[in-house]
Order: sequence, then structure tokens, then C-alpha cells
Amino acid sequence: TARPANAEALTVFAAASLKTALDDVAGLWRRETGTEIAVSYAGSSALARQIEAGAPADLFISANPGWMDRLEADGFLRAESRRDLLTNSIVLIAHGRDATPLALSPDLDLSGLIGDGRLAMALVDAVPAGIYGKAALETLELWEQVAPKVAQADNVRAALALVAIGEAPFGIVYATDALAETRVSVAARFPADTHPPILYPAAVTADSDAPDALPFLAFLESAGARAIFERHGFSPAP
Amino acid sequence: MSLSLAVTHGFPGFSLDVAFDAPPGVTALFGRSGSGKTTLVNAVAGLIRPDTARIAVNGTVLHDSAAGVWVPPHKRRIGYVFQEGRLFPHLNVAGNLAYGGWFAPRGAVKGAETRRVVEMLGLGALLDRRPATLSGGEKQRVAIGRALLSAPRLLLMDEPLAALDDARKAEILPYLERLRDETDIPVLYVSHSVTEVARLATTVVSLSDGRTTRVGSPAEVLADPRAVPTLGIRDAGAMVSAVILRHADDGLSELDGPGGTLLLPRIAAPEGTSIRVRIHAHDVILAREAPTGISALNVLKVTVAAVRAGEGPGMVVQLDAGGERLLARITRRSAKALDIAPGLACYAILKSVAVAPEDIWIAGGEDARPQADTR
Amino acid sequence: MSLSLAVTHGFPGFSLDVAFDAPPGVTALFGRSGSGKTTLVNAVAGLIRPDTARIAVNGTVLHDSAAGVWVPPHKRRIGYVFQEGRLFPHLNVAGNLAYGGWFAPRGAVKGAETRRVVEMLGLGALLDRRPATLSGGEKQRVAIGRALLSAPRLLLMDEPLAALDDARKAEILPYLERLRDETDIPVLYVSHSVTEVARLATTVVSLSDGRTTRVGSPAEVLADPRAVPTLGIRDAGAMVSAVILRHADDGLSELDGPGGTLLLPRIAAPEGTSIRVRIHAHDVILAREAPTGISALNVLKVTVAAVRAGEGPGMVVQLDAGGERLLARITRRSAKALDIAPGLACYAILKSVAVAPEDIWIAGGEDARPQADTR
Amino acid sequence: MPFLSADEWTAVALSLQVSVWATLASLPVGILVALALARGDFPGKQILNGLVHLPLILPPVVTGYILLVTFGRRGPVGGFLEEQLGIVLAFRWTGAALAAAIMAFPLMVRAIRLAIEAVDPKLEQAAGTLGASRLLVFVTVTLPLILPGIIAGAVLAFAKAMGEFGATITFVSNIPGQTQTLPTAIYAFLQVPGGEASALRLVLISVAVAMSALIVSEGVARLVARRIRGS
Amino acid sequence: MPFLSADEWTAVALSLQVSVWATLASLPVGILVALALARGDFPGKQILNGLVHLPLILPPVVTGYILLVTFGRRGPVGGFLEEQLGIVLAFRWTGAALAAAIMAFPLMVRAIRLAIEAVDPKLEQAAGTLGASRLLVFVTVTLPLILPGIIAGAVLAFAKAMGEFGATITFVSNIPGQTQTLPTAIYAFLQVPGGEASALRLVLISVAVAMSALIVSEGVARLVARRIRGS
Ligand SMILES: Nc1ncnc2c1ncn2[C@@H]1O[C@H](COP(=O)(O)OP(=O)(O)OP(=O)(O)O)[C@@H](O)[C@H]1O
Ligand SMILES: Nc1ncnc2c1ncn2[C@@H]1O[C@H](COP(=O)(O)OP(=O)(O)OP(=O)(O)O)[C@@H](O)[C@H]1O
Ligand SMILES: [Mg+2]
Ligand SMILES: [Mg+2]
Repeated sequence: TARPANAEALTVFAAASLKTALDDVAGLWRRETGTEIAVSYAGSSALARQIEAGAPADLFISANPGWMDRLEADGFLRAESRRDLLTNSIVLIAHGRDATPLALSPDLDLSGLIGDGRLAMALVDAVPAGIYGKAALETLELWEQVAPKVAQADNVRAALALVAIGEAPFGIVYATDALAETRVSVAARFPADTHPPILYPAAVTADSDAPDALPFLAFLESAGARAIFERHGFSPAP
Repeated sequence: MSLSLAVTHGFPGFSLDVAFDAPPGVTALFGRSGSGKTTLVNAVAGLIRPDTARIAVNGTVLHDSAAGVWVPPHKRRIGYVFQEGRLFPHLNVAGNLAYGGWFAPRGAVKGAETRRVVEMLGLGALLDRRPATLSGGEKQRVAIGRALLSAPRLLLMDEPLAALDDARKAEILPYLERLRDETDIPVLYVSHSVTEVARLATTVVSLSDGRTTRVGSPAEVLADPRAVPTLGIRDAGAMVSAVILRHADDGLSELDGPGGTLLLPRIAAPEGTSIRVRIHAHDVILAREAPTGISALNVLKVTVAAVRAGEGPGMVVQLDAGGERLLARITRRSAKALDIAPGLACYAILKSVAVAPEDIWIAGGEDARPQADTR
Repeated sequence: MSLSLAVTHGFPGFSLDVAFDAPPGVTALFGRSGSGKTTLVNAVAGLIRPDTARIAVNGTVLHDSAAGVWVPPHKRRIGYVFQEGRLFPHLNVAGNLAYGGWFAPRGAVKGAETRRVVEMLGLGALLDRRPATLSGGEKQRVAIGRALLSAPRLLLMDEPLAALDDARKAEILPYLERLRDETDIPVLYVSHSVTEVARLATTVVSLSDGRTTRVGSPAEVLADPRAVPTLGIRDAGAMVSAVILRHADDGLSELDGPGGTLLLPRIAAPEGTSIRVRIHAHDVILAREAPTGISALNVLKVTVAAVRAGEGPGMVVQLDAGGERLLARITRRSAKALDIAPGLACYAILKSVAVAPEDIWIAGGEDARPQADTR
Repeated sequence: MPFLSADEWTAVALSLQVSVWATLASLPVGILVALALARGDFPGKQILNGLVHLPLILPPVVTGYILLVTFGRRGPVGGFLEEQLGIVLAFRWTGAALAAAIMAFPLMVRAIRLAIEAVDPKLEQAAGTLGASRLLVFVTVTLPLILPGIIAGAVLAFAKAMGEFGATITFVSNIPGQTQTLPTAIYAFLQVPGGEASALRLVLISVAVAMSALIVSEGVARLVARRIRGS
Repeated sequence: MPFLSADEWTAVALSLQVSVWATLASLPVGILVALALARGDFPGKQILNGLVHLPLILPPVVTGYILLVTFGRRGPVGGFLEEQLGIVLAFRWTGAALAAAIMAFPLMVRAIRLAIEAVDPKLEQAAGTLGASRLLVFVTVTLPLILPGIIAGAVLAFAKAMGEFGATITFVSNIPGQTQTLPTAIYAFLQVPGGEASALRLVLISVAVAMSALIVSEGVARLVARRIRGS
């Protein structure tokens, strides 16, 4: 099949939560190589489906492995190019600048702390941040008590907003989100072993013929890129 | 004063400037198409806001632009029969008729009156129908009924009978006359029909190009030889008074009329009733001597009061008949042959049947119904 | 055959069942409000699909429900003057007038004709105006103009003149007569006015409750004593033929009429022209002897042909005047006094001015304009 | 296995509840605003007009966010409502109804406004001469005549409310049994690989419900219109 | 620092382009469909009506998804269009216009339909008797009379297209310079910490553009209506 007009320009499909970090990395790439790059940010699910439908994406960076697995299984990726790029952690945040730190354990009366408020999360069965959060609460045996109080937002940013403006006293978001929002503070960090690893896998698509695809993928793991990602709160994947 | 008006209004290319005071009763607005009749009526109804206006009905000021008084239309209590019907499409005929009653003072519209109006207008079979399914004349009848049944303090009727056949008109006119005679609701009545105007009007206002050309009683306006050009020659005629003496067996009524006994087709009013008759100028024959052996039953002794030549072959002769004025229109040739000149004593001949039932009406009796005999 | 119709149609509570063949010319539809006139006209226009129909105009079948022929309205080339105007609100008067011409065959509507119609209808000053700003009569005139200027093969006119004043009517009627006489466009003309009908119609179809009660020439229908109840007594009368002999200096025209010389107000047609005159029954006086010294100029020798008593005080007397029929309406009392009976020779007296200009017209001359004298 | 899970049934019921309330409760306001826009002549008319259209122009998330900061418990209006009237909108189905109503408002207003503009003012004048005040003219003449337009507006609003998602979830989140409407449930299914079949099931339900409403309303509108035109 | 970045300017321009095209290109279809729904009497009318409303009922994501699988390069229609006509919609601005047009279609159709239903058929009959065929009646009478409704429908559609997000991002993604419209750009900003200010800037631009269109169109519609009513 024919490629779209700008075949040589690199098109990256990336999960929306990467926008600020990846925009900076892309800027660096442009400065260093002088070549163009366009990044389309949307939900991982939408992007994955678009790749299945023949989208002109050269590179896909997903916010969770699930969609990457599906694309790989159906042969839309160059499997050998797939790698786990970044990792993130989830945190319990509270409204206000200086939340009392909490010790996460089955004994914690989280429900009592929430009171008649809400625990803001991303969709617990659909959106990665929500899935990880629910898994962590289950591991910590806290899910049962807080489940009725969970307000699920359609994405993790909306959950953050609920806590930021004080509509919900607590929320579970990525550490990266908590970092930049001054109206919330971290009350507790969920240990990495309480939930499946939070990974941002990346891979070159099967249809890609952009010569820059693999170099850019490599560039994402370069020290310069890494510094940017870390500045935005991401960690390099193990 | 029943209706007092002073209105000026300008449209691009047309200006209205009318002022008159009319006594109680029916004020007929008469004038050619486009002379400003509907505009004036709309001003009275409050549907347009004329540039300047002073409008008062029975002493109540409805609009006084100088004093800043303006009564909104719904407080004017007006029954307006529009030139174009304007029935409510979502209501059936019964609903349209009842509409005005919903807002009238409690008890103002009586069931009996509704039934009478429905019957008079022949709407009984149409009550469940929607306006969209009515014929042109049926719509107009409903519009008349709707206005009559809104317990109005003022009736505005813009060519209400134009879409109706003569038989239907003959049924509605007596009702309007009764309304005029039995109630004190002033009526502003727009019509192109001199017969209607002469029969109904207490006052005739003739409009031309937005200006009043004549205001007066129909007797004055219609019997004025100078009015002939305005009214149309065919409608010239005089109105005379008479008293019913006797109803004869052969269907005629004998009247004590101007200059002698008048015989007319039976008038449905008791003996002794005063009536008014409009006698068309073109129905009157003049004779030097009383003729005999002719079918015309009425031969009145008259004196020629004035003669006025028209532009064509005709002349209008004003006659004095026992103190009342009559008009006759004859040819110049006849006038010459008979030597018609002011002061001449002669005879006016009039066929009984030449007088149309709609030209006879009760002079103002309280309960006598001015129903012309239907023969 | 010019117009051939057989239509049945049912509405809830009303059914139409009409069939007639009319010769070329104007076919007048006459009948009370709600008698089915508009329904019939709509069927001819193709705006309703009657239950069964066979409609042919000048031999062209427009609708034949039995044969499954149905010509859609826009192919019928009809100029329809609707009872309610139906002007296009988004076009100005000029646009409304021109509308029909856009779809007529190329060159069918001539500029001169447009100018003539605009002038005749007095629309010159209104051409730029939108229908919403026109008076009732102005709208109706535009509607008439729009129909006339669509180069129609058939004209349907549903009470076209009802909203107009007499003077305006008098300007339009001659145009319609000329249309009838100079073109072969058949016209189906709905009217409540006997004067209009008598003047224009070639054929009169009288409808009552959806059924034809009479079909015939106006002379037949209007002079038939039996038609009196249908037409209304005031409109009974006969049509007679006459030839213009001489135009006198005093504004009268001398005619060779039935039973003698007729003197009428000047008729605007050359000497020698054949005309037709409608003489109202109530304008005719009967006399046993020729009267003298009276202003009535016409005294015709007649023989009583038939006598028909009415319900009231009147009788209708059919007269033979030199082979033509006349009608007179007199009181029973006079009939008795004069001993009126079939076979009696007597005199019919008629005032010249009693004959209205609109009751005189050219019998069918090709270029003589039937313009009544305007006096 | 039943066609729908209990949670899904609840979502269906809740969607209906939210949509019906959103439609009915905004109808009077919609009629008033449409009237003001169609007939009124006041300063700020264009601003009102713009405000009404705003939910159409803004991405739903933005509208939802604005609702959140305004009608949330900490928001100026939301706080007032809670303190003074005890009305809580945030995280409640009532809030979902508010969001749906606001998103559907421009559609409703435009339909009603068009209907009002089509009413012949001459009929209203006639009603005025017969003694009806402006309010009564509206109730007895204008309102019946614009009924088809009101129905059309209500149907559009209902359909929009059935499909509304972005503003709703931003404002009231997704709490199963309380604020989880069909569109949210569908959205959730579409986020996970392999959720398409479940989503399709809910889509079909949603379509079936909305279509029934549509067909019924069309029938009613046709009936009303025919009554006005006269069978 | 300029008020907007180059990418953002592109997004503004693209949004305008997409909305104008979505509106103009769907207008003829919208008029036809409105005509069929208002006047037609054919089997499947209710189905057509339902289809038209579908984008309103479905969550935009679903509509976008349906577009993706239908008009995508691998989809049945998309494949056909590309092979036979060389038209590619997926991941092009044309696709964004398609998505916006489809999302706005119910609003446009309803407005036009209401206007058509308000036209007095008696006027169309009159035009018929004067020789105009059904098509010409439509062009010379119906169309001018429904112009205010068409303008209203176009404005609604334009406003909706300016705000359309869910279906667009699902169908054509969010590629800067190619498919990134204002709403999708706003969305992307809202997904990251600190993006609110940028989002707000874009929201203001979007509102300003749509409001200007609104005000102009109101003026035009008022002019047209006044001409019809007669000054
Ligand atoms: N759609 C309809 N449904 C029911 N009845 C109808 C319908 N249309 C007309 N009618 C009835 O059919 C009869 C004939 O109507 P039509 O309009 O033909 O009368 P018309 O002779 O033109 O009367 P007019 O002189 O008052 O205009 C009337 O009684 C009318 O009420
Ligand atoms: N809105 C308007 N703009 C401009 N001219 C107008 C407007 N309304 C009425 N006119 C003009 O004012 C004049 C008077 O109109 P009006 O309707 O009062 O006439 P009318 O006497 O009722 O005539 P008709 O007997 O034909 O109904 C007409 O020449 C008409 O064209
Ligand atoms: Mg008028
Ligand atoms: Mg009729």
C-alpha cells in the first residue's frame, strides 16, 4: 500500500500521558538531527486500534503492555524492535500542599479518612492507572473498604483534577502527575510489588518504512532523552 | 362620543392622516383598495403603533401618543374580524369561537348567545372541524363568530362579509343591526358594499389615499348629489323614514311615507313601527301627471328641489317629498322632455319590489327585529 | 368542447358529485358558501386528487381516473387565482408577477402584455414591494396578475374580485371579457356576484351541496323563473339582444331592441354592434297603456307569456318582446289590478339609467371593446 | 448467562433516568431561552446566544471541567446549592443529568427557536385582540403551534443525553450504580483489548432505547402536526 | 513569545478548514435528507431518521471507531475509495472533516427539517399551478423560504464541528499539522501536568472563532427573515 505523502517524516503514536516529556525529547531530537517528527497523542486504546486500521504510525509508545501485546500478536509490530521504555509508579495523593503521610497496610482506615468524600481514580477496569491502583489496593486488602467510595475518571488526569480542586480528598495517580500539581501532595507511595509493573513499551510498526524509526527508538534510550524523562518523573524501564 | 380618532401614520410611499368623531353605532369606513382602511383599523386595535394618535372609545382613551397613554391590545377588549380570517389552526371551530370567552370577564359570554351566534352563522355542523378543512366562506363566518363571542367593548370588522354569498349576508346583516340597536358596542365597519354601509352605518367615513373625504350620516353622505362621484353612481339614493300602517293580506305593507302612502313587500315588524328605507336614485321614475294602469304601486307627490347634471347622460334630481329628501336619477333627455327644474311639482314613481329587503330597516326600535320579509 | 368535467369526491360530511360539459368561454361556478366550488376548482388544478374524475380541457385529458391518466399540476399550465391569494412572500410584486413566465414556453409572456396587466391592475407603484406590506385588495390584484401572466391554457378564478371595490372591479371586468373574447383560454370562474356572472359567463353552473342544480347559458339560467329561488330574487332578470343604431348627443345610445327602440346610457362600441343587456325583473314596470309624460324612456310592446307566483307579495311575469323573453317582477296586487294573464298585450317600462353599465356587454364581437360608458 | 450483568442493567436504567430528567428539566428553560432569542430584543442577546452554543463549541471535557469547578461542592454555585438547598450535584446522577442537559441545550434551544420563528405573529396578534395577555397568548397559541418543534427539541436533547459522555464523566466521574451511564460503560469496555464485544452489546441497547424514543416522538409529532394542519 | 506556537496556529487553521468543509460539504446532503424526512413517505423512512440521529446517541468514541473500521484504509468503504477513486480519509484532514460532518449531521438535518415543515404547502402548490416542476418549486419557493433554517443548521453544524473531539481523535488520530484540530490539541494539553494554561489559550481561540461565525450568521439569518416578512 502507498504511504501518506510525508513518508519520510517520522510519525510517533504515543499515549497522551507522555505528552510533555516526549515533546521535550522530540525537540531535542529535532535539534540534534534536524529531521522532522510528529507525535500524535491519544489514549493507548485509540492509537492501537488506529494502527490496526492502517494508521501511518512508525512508532507506538503505549501506556500499558496490554495493547502492545495485542498488536504484536496480530503482527502489526516489528516484534524485534519492542522494548520496555519507561516505568512509572502510582501514589496516593491528598488534596492540599502538605498531606499527612500514611502507612499503607490492611489496617489503614482509608475509608474513614475519605469520609463522605471520594477516592478519585482512573477507570479501575479499563484505564491503566486505574487497573494498577485497584490491583495495589487489592494486594493491600484495602479495596473492599474503599470500593464504594471510588470515583472513576476517564483518565488519570481527570482523577488528578478531582483531587486538585478538592472535590475528592484522595486519589490514586501516577507519580509523574503528582509531581507537577501543586495543589496535591503525596500521602503514600504504592510499593512496586503491590501491582503489575507499570511499563511503557515501545515498538516500530510493521508497516513503517521511515528510516528514522529505529534511530529514534534508540534515541529514546539515550542519556539525553533519559534525563528529560526523569525530569518529568519517569524512570527508565528495568 | 362613541369613537373618537385622530391618527397619522406613514409607510414608505403612503401616509395616513385621519381624524373624526363618530356617534355611537356603526361607523362605516369606505374607500378604495389601498386607501388605508385596514391600517386605521389596526391602529384602533393597537396592532400597529401609529406615528401619532389619539383614539378613544366611549370616553376611554386607548391611545394618546401626546400624553403617552397606550393600552395594549389585549386590554382593549376588541372583537376584530380580520380581512384574512386569522383563525387558530390548532383549535377546532368550537375552540376558535370559545377563545375570546376565556379572557372575557366571567359570565360575559352566555351559552345562549353562543348558540344563537352559531345558529345564525350556520356553524352547527362545523364545530368539530379544524380551520384548515373549512371553505373560504366558512372560515370567514367562524372569524365573525369568534369576534362576536369575545364580549367586546368595540367591534372592528374588516370586510367581514366579502367572502359570503348574498343569502348568507342576508342572514348575518340583521344580527349586526340588532347588535347595533340593542347594545351600545361601537362598531368600526370596513366595507366596499354601499348596501351594507347604508343599512348598517350610523356614520359613514369615506377615505381616499389616507385622508378622510367625507364624514356624516349615511342619509347625508349617500343622498348628497355631490357624493355621487365618490360613492359610485349606482349607489346614489336617499334614505327616507316611514311608519308601518298596515300589513295587507297580499304580502304588502302599507306605510305612511314621505309624500303619501308607500307600499312595500311585507316588513316583519309590528304595525306602528318606524322604519327607514333606502330608495336608489335609479329606481325612481318622474312623471308630470299621476300615471294610471301601471304595475308600479307607489306614486308620490314631490317637488323638485335641485338638479345636478352628471358627466354622462344622466342627471341627479333632488326631490322634496313631504319634507323628506328623495333622489332620482334620470336621463338629460327626459329632464328636458319633462322640463324638470327646481320648484316643479311632479310625481315620483317607485315599484314596490324595486326596494330590496336589505334596504329596509327598523329606524332604531328597541326590540322590533328588523327582519326583511323573505318572501 | 372546452371544459368537460365529471368529478366525485368525498370529505367526511361532504360529498361532491359534479359533471358538466361547458362550451368555450367563461364557465361560472355559482353556489353558496360550502357548496363545493373551491373543491371542484382544486380538482381541475390537480391540487386534490378526487375519488373519481374525468377532466378534459380543450380536448386534452388532464385527469381520467378510470384510464389512469393524471397530468401533474405543473404540466397543466393553469393560471389559478386562489381564494386566499397565496403570494410568494420572498418575492416582491414584480417577482410574483414574473414567476409564471419563468416556466411558460419561451416568448409566451410578452413584455407588452406584462405592462398592460400591470397598468390595468394598478400595480405600477407596488412592483418593488413585498406581499407582506400590501393591502388586502392589492394582494388580490397581484394574484390576478400572476395568474394572467403565466401564459395559461386554462384560467381558474376563485372569487377573484371579492376583495375589490366597485371601481376597481369595473376596471378589471372588461379585461376579463376581452380575454374571453379575444383568446380561446377557457375560464372557470367562481363568484357570488350575479352581476359578474351574468356579464362574464358563457355558461353558468349552479352548485348546491356538491351537486349541480343547473347548467346553462346565463340567459337561460338567469331568465328562468324557476331559477329565481336558486339565484335569489334580487338577481332575477332576462338577457336580451340589441343592436346599436345611433349614439345620440345627449349621452344616450339608441338600440334596436326587443319590441321596439331601447335607449340606454352610451355604450362604448361603434354603431351596428350587437350587444346583450341584462334587464333585472325588478326594474320592469308593466302598464296596460303606453304612459306619457314620465321620465322613463323605454316603453316596449310585450305580450305576457307566463306568470309565476312567488311565496311573498311578488310574482314573476315572463314576457315576450318581439320574440325575446323578458322578466318582470311585480306585486300580486298590481297583477290583479292590471289583470295580468298569459296572452295579455301590454307595455313594459324601463328607465334607461336602471340598466347598470356592468349589465351591458358586447355580444361576442371580435375587436369591439365592451367598455361600458363611464358616464 | 443473562444478556446484561446487573451493573449493566443499572447503567441502562440510569442512562434513561438521566436522559429523561435532563430533557424534561431543561425543557422549560429551553423554551424560555428560545423565546428570548427568537422574539426578544435586549442588550446581551448575542451573549446569551453565544453562551447557549458554548457547550457545542467547547470540547466536552472542558465543559465538564467548567461544571466541576462551578457546580462541585467546592465550587461557588455548587457550594451555595449544597448549603442553602441541600442539593448536591457532584458525583450524583443529578450531576450527570445537569451535564447532559447542558450539552444538549443548544440543540434543544435551536429546534424550539426555529419553531417559534415559524409561528405567524398575526395569529398571536389576533389572540391579543381577543383579550389574551402576552403570557396567555404564549400558552394558548404559540405553545400549541410550536409543539412539533418542542418535541423535536426534546428528542434531540434526549438522544444527545443518551450519548453524552465527555462532560458527564469529567463532572461526576464513573461510579457504578450512581453515575455510570451507558456511554461511560461503553467507553470503559473500549479501553481494554478485547472489550469490543461487550461494548457492542451496550451500544445495541443504547441504540434500541434511543430509537424507540425517536420513533414514538416522530409519531407524536406527526399527530400533532396533522391536528394543526387539519387531518 | 508569540501567543501561539506554529503547531497551534496550524491547529487553528486546520480546525477552521475542517469545520468549513464539514459544514459546506454536508449541506446539500443535509438538505436532501431533511427534505426526505419532512416530506417523503417511503419505506425505511424511520430507519433513515434513526441513522441520522445515531451519531448523537452513540458515544463519540464509538462513532469514531465505526468510522475507523469502515473508512479506514483497511475498512470496506475506505479501501474501495482509495483503490477506485484515490480518496484517502483515514488520518487526513478530510477524515476529520468527515467525522465532524457526521457528528454535526443530526443537528443540521433537524434544523433544516423543521424549517421545511414550516413552509406552507399551499405556496408550493401555487408554484406548481404556475408551471414549476417539483424540483423547480423546491429551488424557487421552498429553498428561499427555508434559508433561515439552512443558516441555522449550518451554524449549528459549524459550531459542533469546531468542538468535535471524540470521534475525530478516534478516527484520524491527533497528528500535528495533519489531523490535529483545536479540540484534539486541547485534549492533549489536558492530559499532562501543567497543560491547562495552553489548553485555556486554545479554548479561547476556539470560542472566539465560533462566536464570530455565530454572530455573523445571526445577522444574515435576521436579514433573510426580514426580507421574507417584508421589511
Ligand atoms: N379537508 C376537508 N375535510 C373535510 N371537509 C372539507 C375539507 N375541505 C373542504 N371541506 C368541506 O367541503 C365543502 C366544500 O368546500 P369548498 O371549499 O369547496 O366550498 P366553496 O364552495 O368553495 O365555499 P366558499 O364559497 O365558502 O369558499 C365545505 O362544506 C367544506 O367544509
Ligand atoms: N408595511 C407596509 N409598508 C409599506 N406600505 C404599506 C404597509 N402596509 C400597508 N401599506 C400601504 O398602505 C396603504 C393602505 O393599506 P391598507 O391595508 O390600510 O389598505 P386598505 O384600505 O385596507 O385596502 P384594501 O381594501 O385593499 O384592504 C396601501 O397602499 C398599502 O400598500
Ligand atoms: Mg384592507
Ligand atoms: Mg371556496
